[in-house]
Parts: sequence; structure tokens; C-alpha cells
Amino acid sequence: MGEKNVSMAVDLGGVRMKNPVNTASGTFGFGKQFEGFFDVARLGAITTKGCSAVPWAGNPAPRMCEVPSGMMNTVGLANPGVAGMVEQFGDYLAGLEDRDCRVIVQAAGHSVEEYVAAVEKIEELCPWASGVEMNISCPNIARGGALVGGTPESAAEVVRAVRPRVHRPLLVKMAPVRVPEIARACEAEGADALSLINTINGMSIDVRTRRSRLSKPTGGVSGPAIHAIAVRMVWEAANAVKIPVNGMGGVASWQDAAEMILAGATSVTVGTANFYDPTCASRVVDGLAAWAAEQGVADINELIGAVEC
Amino acid sequence: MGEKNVSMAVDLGGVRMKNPVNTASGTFGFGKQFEGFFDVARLGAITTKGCSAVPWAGNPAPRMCEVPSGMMNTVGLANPGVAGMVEQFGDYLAGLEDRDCRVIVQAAGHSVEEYVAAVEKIEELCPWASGVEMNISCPNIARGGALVGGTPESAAEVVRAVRPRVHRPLLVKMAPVRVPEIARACEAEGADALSLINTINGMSIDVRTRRSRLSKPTGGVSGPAIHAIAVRMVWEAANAVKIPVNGMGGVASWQDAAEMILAGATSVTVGTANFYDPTCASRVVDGLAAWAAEQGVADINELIGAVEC
Amino acid sequence: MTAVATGLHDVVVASNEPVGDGLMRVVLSAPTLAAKIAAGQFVDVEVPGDASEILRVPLSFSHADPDAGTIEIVYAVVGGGTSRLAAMAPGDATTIVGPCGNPWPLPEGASRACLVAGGVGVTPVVACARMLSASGVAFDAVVGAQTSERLWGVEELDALGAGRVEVTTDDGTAGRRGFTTDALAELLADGSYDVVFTCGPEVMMAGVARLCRESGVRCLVSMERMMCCGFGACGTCNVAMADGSYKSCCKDGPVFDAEEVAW
Amino acid sequence: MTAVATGLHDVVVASNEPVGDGLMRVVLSAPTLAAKIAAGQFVDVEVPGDASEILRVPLSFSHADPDAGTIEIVYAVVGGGTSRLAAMAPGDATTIVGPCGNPWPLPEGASRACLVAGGVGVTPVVACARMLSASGVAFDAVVGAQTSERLWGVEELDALGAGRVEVTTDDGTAGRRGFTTDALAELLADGSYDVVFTCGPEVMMAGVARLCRESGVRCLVSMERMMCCGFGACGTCNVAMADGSYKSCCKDGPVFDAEEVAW
Repeated sequence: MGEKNVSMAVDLGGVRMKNPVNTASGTFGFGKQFEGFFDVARLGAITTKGCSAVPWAGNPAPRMCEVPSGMMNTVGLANPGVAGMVEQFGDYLAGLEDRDCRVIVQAAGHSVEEYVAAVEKIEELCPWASGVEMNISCPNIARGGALVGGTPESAAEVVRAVRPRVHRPLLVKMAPVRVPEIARACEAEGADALSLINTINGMSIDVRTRRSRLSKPTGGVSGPAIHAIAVRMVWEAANAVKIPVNGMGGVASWQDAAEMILAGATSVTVGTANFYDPTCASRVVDGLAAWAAEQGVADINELIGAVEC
Repeated sequence: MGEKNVSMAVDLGGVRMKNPVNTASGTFGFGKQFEGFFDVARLGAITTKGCSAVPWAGNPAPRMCEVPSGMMNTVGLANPGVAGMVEQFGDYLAGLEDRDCRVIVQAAGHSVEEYVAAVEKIEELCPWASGVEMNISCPNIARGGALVGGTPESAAEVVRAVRPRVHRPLLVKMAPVRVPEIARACEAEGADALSLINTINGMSIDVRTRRSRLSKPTGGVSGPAIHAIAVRMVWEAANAVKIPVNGMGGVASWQDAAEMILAGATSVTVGTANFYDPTCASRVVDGLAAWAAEQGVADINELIGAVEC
Repeated sequence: MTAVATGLHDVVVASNEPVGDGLMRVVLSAPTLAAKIAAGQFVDVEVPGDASEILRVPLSFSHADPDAGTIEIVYAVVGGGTSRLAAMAPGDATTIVGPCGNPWPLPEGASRACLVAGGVGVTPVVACARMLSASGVAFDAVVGAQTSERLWGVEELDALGAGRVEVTTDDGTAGRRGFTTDALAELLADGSYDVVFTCGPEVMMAGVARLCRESGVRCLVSMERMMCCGFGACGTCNVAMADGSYKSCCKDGPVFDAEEVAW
Repeated sequence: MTAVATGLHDVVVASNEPVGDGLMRVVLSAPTLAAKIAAGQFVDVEVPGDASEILRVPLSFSHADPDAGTIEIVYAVVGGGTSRLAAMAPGDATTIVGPCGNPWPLPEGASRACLVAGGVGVTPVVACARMLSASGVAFDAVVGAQTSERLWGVEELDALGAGRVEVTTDDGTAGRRGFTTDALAELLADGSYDVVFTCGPEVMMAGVARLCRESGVRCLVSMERMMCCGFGACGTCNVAMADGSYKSCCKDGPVFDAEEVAW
């Protein structure tokens, strides 16, 4: 094991991580649920479930179904609200920061107003948070459900409104659409880093009942099925902007994570794999270190974007 | 078996098919290769490999790699040219039309000029063809490799140029991006039907060599991995336009095909499954007929877009 | 919340054989988990073989034996995961996540209980019977199945000291033809039960809940939901509550008071 | 083009056992195909079990026996597909697509041939030897492997009437330490061969092609490519030709004249 030889620390737009491994919002709860599986503080960072200014109940059941090499969900951003998160998990999350694992709190909203309200609550109640990730892949209620982050213009609008209110690193969680354009728009509005990809919208129909297999017509596809698509989008984003990219999408092994880094990701985020392989993120930490040593580099940063094309 | 009770004929923008089953360009050769597996004339239609005005060699090896529940390819539109196709397969394809299986010839190009040249050759040399499908998911050489059909404007430009030169039904094979906008743009320029989805661009990296697993940085992902995404895009397109939709993407069973029809597809196209399950399309014909009978309809057209949301 | 932290456990198949038509009984050697899992909780089983089905299979257990270090699971073969599980042989190794969810509670002062099981819902009900007999709580039971070939648990319940065990089948091939609720209505008539524990199809549990409400007997139900994780991370196993809120089947359940649930 | 149309065949595993370190020999009962497939062609095997790996596995065969109705395939266990194939038991059923590609041609008037096999490339070479001995063409052979544990085919070639069989291994654990090209160079020295048939790693075949060119002996190579279908539909198995064009490994090959190929 060559870990000791390789410096694994990365700087994700001001979020200083001791290693590049992060967890995806909505797949890792608030971290605490995983302490029974491994020492969560081994990770470079965790990202919390997306929280809004007030609690949201989310969508009816069924909220998930399986698809080949993946799954679909329509949880609908169910969350206890920022205050509820702090009440239940604030001490744990502050302690995680003390254990040298960065905590990124995700803000959810359906409108500029809701995003602003969410980040203001986070600034007020989460002094311990190392960063704020704004999920702009949510449906925009004011615009008939079109994605908030579905166009460069709408993405820019919400980043512009939120940026001055966030006094720590601001990550933007992009929708998997028009990646280079939207990446540049978010960078221009002052985002410190980009997180991608979010789930890809899909549809699955029970052909006997003629109904969606979810409680909504469509849901987000995640898992190994979308990994190759995610690597391509991370590569496009990293080539489009100068700010760092937090790469995710079907990462289920250190090899998947290494692909993300070679494609240009500064940090790599484990998502759906946390559900069925709850020690995955911890093993990715070790696997990446061993790979970096094998590749003969002194610093993992040398491998970021190092794919030869 | 209730087939006899149900009318299975559909009209795909003027291409009158005896049943809704078609095959995807680039996955069925020129049809003849499949006669050893089943009577190809059982299908409602076949779509030929994309042909250009002159032969194209295509990309170096490796042109394919596997991904979870799918594959990626970068064949690069290798084709014998319209004249080469007619020389090798013209008699077979004309005969297929006589056997009541519609033949849709796909036109490939990298610029407006190349598309125009391709369709003019098809009009000249393929009098037997029931329809022409224009693949606008190709890289636009004049625009630094951006997809010809990557924006509503660029899609409209090429459809506008080709439409007056095609004197039979014109299908447009869309890229899996900005679906509602591009679908409306193609409809506005006079497309008779829309074919979607084409492969979704992906990237797969060998983490030891740091190189793409294909001869190009990226390739097109196809197969069951993208089926749910394809069903969603077909549903979006069918809801955005009045012209019929030819649905495809990871269709590997009659159930997958039925989902496409319920989502709004008038015809359903089997693609990647032809490679590993060469009798799939023939079984889909039978499976759809049995399903329509089970659903208690007199005409398969009653099930198009019949998903309950 | 679960008292014991949910963890990952290496397990080995000790035995795996059919106990009915489409019903299998697997015994897993899982000493650490067998020592701490309680009746009503469940496990999430990794079933290797087909990487296209990524999620674990959540399953209730019928018997956790700390002395033998084993967990017995009676399961229905219904999909890809349970079909692959049915093909696992003694000695095959895999992993399970557990304990998941919360145990059956034993209401303060309860001295007589009735158990109602429908289909493969009998699995956690047999675990409940084991808990009751260990606690000296007398119980009767109703076990329903589609046919006699899909019936399991009657001998186990008898062996655990059940007073009466009423059997119902949809086709009358065992016990009386009809529904568990028909039998339950009669048992409730003598008015001697402090609590009813039930697991089965949701429509059946709704009927059981209604009968209990009419009889003023407390009813505890074990709910089933599709889920991704089993330990509160995914948020997909929501159960609608009577007050309009949602609760998590894995984190807040799977056992709920019937009065909480929106039927 | 393939003379016989490529079709889909139901097959049953007759036997499947190791013949070396990471080398397996499977015999498939496939009467219709065994009667029409010719040496040098290949098959595309469906290996069930893992739906996440959708494509068939293209494999060359060493013996097609029309009387027994069987096809013998010696294969290396290198990936998911061949690992699942290695786990198949006698009696297991699956399907294969074939015949794929074109047979080894027998050059007009050839009376003495040399066969050169590297690694699992020995499989189609043994099929070639069977064709030669049936046609009364004398042949010698060179068989190379990494180690003696990964060597197969020598006895088969002897039994088929090979004159000399030279063995080379990378580590010297069998035959001479070194490369097949070292042995071939010596055999070519006596100048008696009309044709060389070879299959193995591409770098080895390039060396064989060079030696043959220098000796003025015709060389036929069996190429390997990743492919999706095996019957000319996917266009992914292209081989670069010396004239700058591409040919299809499955439709135009897998056998090419070494002089056609861009090495």
C-alpha cells in the first residue's frame, strides 16, 4: 500500500478535503446512519440531504423502482428543514468537522425566494459547515416545473441571487443538461465549484396497469447505468470552466472514482452505491490512494484531468 | 393469442407499417444479415445503416466497449455510401418492400451540404424506399464537432435545407438533448415524424493506461441502461408535437416496446438488442400483439400515449 | 430509532430449502447479528449473481437463534433477487445489513394477544409468537394463505404454545375457505385480547385494523415498502400517516400502531 | 461472406472442465451447427446469469464433430462472460450464434504448412490442423504459452499427424524458453513450407507475418476484435488494412492474408 507516499488532499473551491472522497446528497442521510458501517470521518467530506427553509413532506409512495444496473427515485426533496436538521444532527455534524471531515450542507428550493431562504437559514444555523451546495436540479414551480437549472439563464439567475448571501464556499449541483453552457454560467456568477451529475430524468411504466411505476410520471435515474454518461459530462464541465468539479454519477468502486478524477474531477462523490454497499465510500478512499501510488504520482492532484485524449 | 383480434397497422408520418416494429439504424445492417435468424418481412419496417453521398471509412478500432447493462460505440458512421448500399443490397431492399416490410433509408452527414448530397442520392437511387430518416445526431464539422442537431436552431437549419429535396416521408433522428424544443423545431420545418433517442454520449476510461477505452474520447451509450431515459424523452417529444414519434432506446422485449407505445410512440424500434438477441424484433411483433389483445383494444393505435399520469 | 446500530455482516448459507409452493426457508449463519436482532426487525440481503439488479433484498425473519448463531428467513420467490437467493446453496457466502427497523413492541401489561398473518407475512408473525411465548403472553393466531401449498407456520405457532390457530385459504384447500378477517372477527368476539399483531397484504391489514378499532383492541401492523437501503438513508420507503404526514418504513417502522396509519 | 447463413442455435453443455491454468475446454451439443461450421469460423455464445453484461462472447472452436454433433471450444477465463461460462455445468442450456466469419482457406496446391499458435490462439489452430490432416496436407507446428500450466494442444497436434511440434514458453517451464517466432525462424530456414497459418497475440502474429514475408511464404492470420454481434450488423470489429481501408473481422475475416493487414 503506497498511500503514505501520496498526498491525497484536494481543495474543492475552498473546501479543503484530506482526500477526494465525498458523498452525494440524499444518499448518505446526515452521515450518522453510516457510523455503524465505518468511521465516517475517514471521508474527505460528506454532503447532507438537501434542506429547505421549512420542512417538506415530499412525494407519495412509491418513491423508487429498479431499472437495469440502476434505480429511479422521486423522493421529492422530503427533508426536515434546516432547523430540523440542526436539531437532530447539528451536534453530530459539528463533531464531524472536528474529526477533520468536511460537511457540505445542501440547500433545496423551487424558486429564487426558496433558495435564498434556505441559504440564509444555513448561514444562520450551520456555522460549522465548510460549504453550501445549491441543488439547482429542482423543478421551478414558478415556471411550470421546468428545471431551475435547466438553462444557462435560469441557472445564472438563481446563482446570482444566492451568491452574495453565502459567506463560505458555494457549490452548484447541476442538472445533467447543457453542461458546458450551464457550467460557464454558474462560474460567471461566482460559484466556487460545480457538482455533477444529478440524476437523469427517466420514466418507467407498468404495461399492464398503464401507470408509472413511481407516484409521479418520471423520476431520477441513478447508479452504474449512468456512470459513463456522468464521466463524459464531468469531462465536458472540467474542460469548460476553471473552477473545480465535484464528480459523481454511478460511482461504485475506486475504479469508477479514478475515472472521474482522470476526466477532471477534483473530488469524487459516492451516491447510490451507499444504499446497497454502505462501506463503498470508505473502500474508495483506500482504493484511490493505492491507485495514485501505482500511477507513480506524489500528489493526487497530478491525476486530475490526466486522461490522454 | 389474440393477435387476430387487434389491428396492428400504424402510420408513421406516411410510412404505413403493418405493425409498429422497426429496427434502428446501425444495429440491423441492411436487413439481409438477419434473414438467417427470422423472416425479416415480419417487421413493420427496417431502417438501414446511415449512408452518406460517398463512402465513409469510419473510426479506428476499438469502436466498442461494454458498460453496465449497455455498450458504447464510436463506429463513426462508417458506410459504403448510398451507391454502394444500392449495389450490394438494393435488390434485397426493394424485395423487402414487395414483401410488405417498409424500408427507411437513413441519411448521414456532417454539414448541411453533406445531408443535401445524401438525400439527393437516396432520391435518385432508392425509388423503392418508403421513407428517409435524417440522422442529425452527427458532429458538425463546420461547427467544431458540436452536434448538428444539438440546438433547435441548428436542427431547424438542416431540416429546412433537406425537406424540399425529399419527396417521401422524412423522419428526423434526434439527439437525446433539449427534446421538446428540438422536436418542435423539426416539426415546424416540415418533418413527418421524429425518431428518438439516438445513443447518449458517454466516456469510459482505462484507469491504468489513463486512456479512453474507445479510439475516441467519447462514444454513444446504448442498451437497457438508457431505456428509462429514452421512454421519458419519447414521452416529452410526443407531448410536444403533433407528428408521430418513432420510439427507441434500450428496447429488448415486448414490455420495453409497450412502454414506448404507452409513452406516445407510434412505432417502436429495436436497436442494440439486435446484436445479442437477433430474434428480438420478431418476438416483439408477437408480444405487442398479445399485449394489445390482453389490454382489450381493437386497434394498437388506441394504446399510443395511453399512459395514465 | 433502532437501539442497536445497523451494520454490515458476513453470512454463510447454512440451509435453503422449499417449505411450500414458491416459499423457501433459508437459515443463515450470522452469529453477531443473531445475538442482537429482535422480533419485528428485518435484514437487507445482498444476493450476488446479477449485477443489473443493484439493490439488496429486504426480508423479515422468523427466528433469530443466538445460541446457534443463525437467522431463519421464510421468503416468497417473487422476483430476480429472491430467485437468485433460492438458488444459493449451503456454504455460499454473502452479506446482510441489519438489524433494520424496530422490534414488535410488547404493550405494557398485555396478557393475551392475537396474531394475524397473511401469505409470507407469517414470517415476522412467527418471530412475534416466539417473543410472546418467551414473555409469557398467551396468544391465538390466524394464518391465511392462497392455498394449502402456500401455507407455512402453523406447526411453528402450535409448537410455540398458541392457544388456537385458525387457518384460512382462498381456495379452501386448508382450514376454512375465506379471509383471515372472517376468522379474526370470531376470535375478537370473546373480547379477551389486549393486542393484535398483524403482517400481510396491506388490504388485509387494513381490514384487521378496522376490526380491532371496532372492538377497541390495540392493533400493531408490520408494513412493507420497496426501499433502497433499509437504514434511513434513501428516504424512499415512506408510509402515509393518518395525520397527513409521512413516516419511514425502515427508520420509524416497520411496525406501526394501526391507528397511526392512513389506510 | 459466410457461405452458410449465420443462425441462432439452442445448445447444451456436454462437458466443461479445466485443461490448464485459466484454460477451460467446453464441449457443446449443437448438432445442426456442428454439421456446417468450418475450421477458422467462430461462434458467439450467450452466457446467462448477469444481465448487466448484455453481449455474447465470441469464441473460436478447436473441433466440430458432425458425427457426435458437438463443438469443442478451448477458452481462456479472462472476464465476466468467460467466468460465467466456466461455471456452466453439463446439461445447462444456452444459445449460440454461428457460424460466424470465414473458414481458413486452403491455398491451391499447398502440400506443406506450418501452424503457429500463441496462448489461447491455439484453439483455431488445432481446428486448422484437423482440416489439413483431412486434406492430406503435411504440417509442423509451433505452440507458445506463458508457462507450461497455460499450454494446451500439443497432444492434439501430435495426434493429428503433425511432423514436428515445437513448444515455447515465456518462462521455460515447457519446451524452449522464448517466443514462437524464434522457433518459426528455424523451421522456415529449410524453406519447405507453402503456407503458414497463425493465431495468437497481435504482436506475435505481426512477427510471424514479417518472418513469412522475408521467407516469401504466404501467411494467413486469424484476427481477434471486440465485437457486438459477429455477423456484420454492428460495424465495430474493424481491422485496419495495409491499403488504409478497414475490413470487418467478423464479415471479411477473421482470417486475413497477412499482407493485407496493417501491422
